[in-house]
Amino acid sequence: MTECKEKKIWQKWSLTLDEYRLINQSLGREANELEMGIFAVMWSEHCSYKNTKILLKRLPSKAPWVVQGPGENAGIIDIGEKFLVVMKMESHNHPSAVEPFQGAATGVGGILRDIFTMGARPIALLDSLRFGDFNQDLTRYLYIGVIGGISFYGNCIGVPTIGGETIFSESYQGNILVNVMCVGLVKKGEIIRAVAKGKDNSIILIGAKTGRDGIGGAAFASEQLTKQSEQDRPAVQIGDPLAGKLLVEACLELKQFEEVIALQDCGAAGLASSLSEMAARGKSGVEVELSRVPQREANMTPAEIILSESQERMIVVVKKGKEERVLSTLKKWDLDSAIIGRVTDDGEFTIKHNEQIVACLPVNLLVKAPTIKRKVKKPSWLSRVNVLDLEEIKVFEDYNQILIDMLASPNLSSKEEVYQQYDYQVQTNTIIPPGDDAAVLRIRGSKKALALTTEGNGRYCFLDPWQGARIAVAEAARNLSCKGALPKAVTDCLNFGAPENSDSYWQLVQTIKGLSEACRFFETPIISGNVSLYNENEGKPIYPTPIIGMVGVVEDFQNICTLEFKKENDLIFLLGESLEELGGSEYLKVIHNLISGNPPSLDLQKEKKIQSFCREMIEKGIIASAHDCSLGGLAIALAESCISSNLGAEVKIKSNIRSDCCLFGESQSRIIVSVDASFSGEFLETAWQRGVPIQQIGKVKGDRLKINQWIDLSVNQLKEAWRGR
Amino acid sequence: MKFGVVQFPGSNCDYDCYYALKYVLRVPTAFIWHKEKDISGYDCIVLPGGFSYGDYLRVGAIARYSPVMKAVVDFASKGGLLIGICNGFQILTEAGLLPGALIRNHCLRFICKPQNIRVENIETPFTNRCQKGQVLKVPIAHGEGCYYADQKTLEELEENNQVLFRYCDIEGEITKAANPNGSLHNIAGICNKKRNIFGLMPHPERSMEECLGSTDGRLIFESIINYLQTDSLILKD
Amino acid sequence: MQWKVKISIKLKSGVLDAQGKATHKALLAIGFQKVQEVRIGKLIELKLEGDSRTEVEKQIQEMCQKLLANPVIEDFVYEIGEL
Amino acid sequence: MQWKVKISIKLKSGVLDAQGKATHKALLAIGFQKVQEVRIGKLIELKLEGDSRTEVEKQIQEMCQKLLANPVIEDFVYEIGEL
Ligand SMILES: Nc1ncnc2c1ncn2[C@@H]1O[C@H](COP(=O)(O)OP(=O)(O)O)[C@@H](O)[C@H]1O
Ligand SMILES: [Mg+2]
Repeated sequence: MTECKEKKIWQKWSLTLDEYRLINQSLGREANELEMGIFAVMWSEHCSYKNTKILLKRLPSKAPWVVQGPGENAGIIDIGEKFLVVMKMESHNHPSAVEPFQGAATGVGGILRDIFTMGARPIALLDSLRFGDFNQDLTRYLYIGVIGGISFYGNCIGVPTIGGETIFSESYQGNILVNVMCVGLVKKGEIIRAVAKGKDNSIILIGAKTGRDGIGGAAFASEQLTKQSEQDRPAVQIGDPLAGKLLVEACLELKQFEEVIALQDCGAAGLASSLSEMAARGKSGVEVELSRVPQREANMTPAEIILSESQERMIVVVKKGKEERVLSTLKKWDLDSAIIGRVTDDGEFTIKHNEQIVACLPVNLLVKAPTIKRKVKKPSWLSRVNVLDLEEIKVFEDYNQILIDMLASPNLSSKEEVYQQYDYQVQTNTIIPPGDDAAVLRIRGSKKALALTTEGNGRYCFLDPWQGARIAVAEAARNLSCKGALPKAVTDCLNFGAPENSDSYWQLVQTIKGLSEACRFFETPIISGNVSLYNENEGKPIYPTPIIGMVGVVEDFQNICTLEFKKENDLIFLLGESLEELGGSEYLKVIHNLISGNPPSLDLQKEKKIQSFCREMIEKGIIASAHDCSLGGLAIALAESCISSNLGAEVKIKSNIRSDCCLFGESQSRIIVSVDASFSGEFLETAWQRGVPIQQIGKVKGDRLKINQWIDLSVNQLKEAWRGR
Repeated sequence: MKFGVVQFPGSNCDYDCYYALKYVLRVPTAFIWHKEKDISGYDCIVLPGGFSYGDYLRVGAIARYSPVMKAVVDFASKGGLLIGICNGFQILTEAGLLPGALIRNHCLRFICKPQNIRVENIETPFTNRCQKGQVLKVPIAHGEGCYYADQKTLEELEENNQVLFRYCDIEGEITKAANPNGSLHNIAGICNKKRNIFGLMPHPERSMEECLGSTDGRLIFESIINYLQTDSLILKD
Repeated sequence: MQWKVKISIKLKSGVLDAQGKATHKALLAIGFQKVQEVRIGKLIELKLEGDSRTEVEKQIQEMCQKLLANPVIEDFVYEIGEL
Repeated sequence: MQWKVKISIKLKSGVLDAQGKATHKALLAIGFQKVQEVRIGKLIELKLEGDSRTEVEKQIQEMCQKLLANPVIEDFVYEIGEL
């Protein structure tokens, strides 16, 4: 078998010479072409995490309430009363760049499977999106396609899409980000794990027939997107949400059967990865007969069958001889199924085709690609972009037009057009719908509720990845606290450039340092996540973009809080302090076209104090509305609270910082709350006792937003600008 | 009294309807599997929202031939109460149980949002607990909710007071701006001549509890319950 | 015998073709100024067994009336070819 | 001159056609046992101005590539007729 050596096929598949040698050495023989192909996919960055494994170990993943950390299909936490919350985020960046509709749709399908694989019913989706320059035609095309795809799949399958982000920046031109998070709910004792155990137990493939779609998709996901990707196009997979829906229901029924040992989805690298991972977790082996795999097309080769990424397929491991009930249940749901193999105890992944052994590989070798350690070096250009001389930035007298322009800008304007395309109410648990800092879902059969949000500011991370990562965690937590929820756990998606690029690698290292620090501090362990590298366009990496998905718990769903002002004469307070900071702000970008300086400072202690005060006051029913100051700063946050309530506000801020910093600076740890005047004494008193910086800045009044002598606009004007476009 | 909620492959508001009836209004309710042929023992059948059969080919088109539908048609032809919500409405029009058709929203997008609808006729099993002209807040979530029928059919519908709900603004005005999908005559829901079959695009089961933002949807189900309990209304022939 | 049938399903002329209109606008916007009208319909291609063209035609008629087209909003035409 | 163009847009062979599959199943279920395959595509009918058939053809090609078809998963064919 010299075929591999001669054709240097491994090179085409992006295995290095070292890896190629290691494979043959470990096998004690020359791998055949099929085997080498399987290694190429399994050892790709996408499947093996070879560049990031060591780094990811540094992230905190433990807490008393963590039931399952990283390593399974999704993470799990215990929120009390026998309820477990399952969650995970995943990227589908490259497929979506090539075919936005199907790429995004199958991204949704994929992350959903990760959740119900664990035996949990999916209850929410969130989508964190990054597009290129808003004014480019290509951007519009991708935007419509991606949102359409998410809407197509998520709506049909009946899982509400309740949050996310939609950010435009030149940095993502040519390499958009599509990160989707899914959250599921399961009762204690009903989790099912993806572990292949028990010699001779049957391996059943269920769901869609296997076709040629998405062959080599995993390898493709880790390649840089170049102009050549047009030729890679048949590599996109097509989603069938109806089949997805039937799979969810069938699997949730199957998990109740005692003869069902394990469930595993077929994701990237298809059967090759799902089967070997299951065997690895079970310290067992598997033997599969490819001719038994139901095929959609004629004459498929063994490689095509084993590596196909056809969607809507799952693996079920069932006790030997007890397959009947499983098969008849699948029939009830009109799903195809076939027994394709069995569990073994030899630690080998044995692949047969028409009775012939075509590949035989040690499971442990397949799932343990050699990790790569790289040198870490801070980019030299950073000190240049970190320079920002405020003296050179013009201060205005009148900010009316500026506020209008800010509200109308792509990143700050209303996202209604996006989330109204998603069914965010199905399952009838959505008690705070999208449009607020975080969405809140009640949990039926309990008083509890879950708050969910995603956060990540690529521009901050570009200027300082450590700080940007800390801020993402703090902001996510703040979003939850503003709704009255206690932050509990995180899932993340790390979107970076090629690790071979030393700048990107440094950014990754710094980001992980920042994430670890902040997540430890807030006691929000990272229980699952995903890494997407090689996000670059023609050699230039995107902004380093870690996306944080966070879940928080409200003990009593009556005690939640929304962002809109509630009534005239309520007093408006600012929790936290506005500092003279403009670096990396939306204001600098939109109004002055500058991306420079340092991101805002962040004092974790202060942040925590303010958040817990806010939660406490919401729980006591003292706070009428709460909204965190994030992108666009105080003025934008005030405007949003006005717009959503149709109420005006009269605001007077005493401050000795520049007017632009005061209005649009993005200082962290700030929350705007409104409080009924009769509670204000108790409110202030408690704040002082807790050492929370607080300032009364005005009251809810009339139908205009007035801020010092700087701003005086009607709520209608604000609304028109914000909804505009 | 017993409600039955039909489950087609791809239905996704089936559980929401079941929950609304069984746990919010506390009336006996059961699921009916799409392969079921016998549906005796029910007083009202609900065709819930979702994407039956993926809504492939045309919304509601394949579901209408689902095995259970023979029994459903039979049930309705004997005067049984039948309500189709969203996808259920689409199935009813495809099955010819209600006139007209539901086509792509004019904006070509799926729309999910709170919506105001005005009660047009209260002399039906589905609206007898409402006030005429009352504005209800009931959310919509659909991509194909634009009601279409030819001129003659529209005239008939209006003449017979078969339009039960229209999209309106908060004041109850029937305006173009308040029409989310381009429906002719702002139609949100209609019934048949006999008044025992009703289809609507908005989701009453999503506005049953205060925490969900509105309880107006209850009025529709409570009307049905009221009708079934009192028999005070007589169906038209 | 094996047959291949192409069925074209179009919206009736009175029914607003929102998709066609939007596509028309999009075409004009990207520079195809000469386009005057766009209508969008469905194309269904079937392969089927049948003893004769008449039998196949009867089947197709029935399929269209029953399922493939909705007579309230759609018209259909078809072409039958031998395989 | 005025032209009428019929564009058929079909999924590439090998690309999963979930709609076609579901429709096929439904046809079998309601008694059309002889149907062997169903594929569903789009039918776009255009009216446009053009000096010559070659010019129109060039335009159509371009429209399909740019907007009407998605080359990743779809193929297109067209027929041009004079009006
Ligand atoms: N792609 C999206 N999908 C769903 N909801 C979205 C999306 N983009 C934005 N939203 C929602 O719009 C609202 C405003 O978004 P954003 O300005 O990013 O909020 P914040 O700054 O508070 O995180 C939020 O409720 C968010 O969940
Ligand atoms: Mg926020």
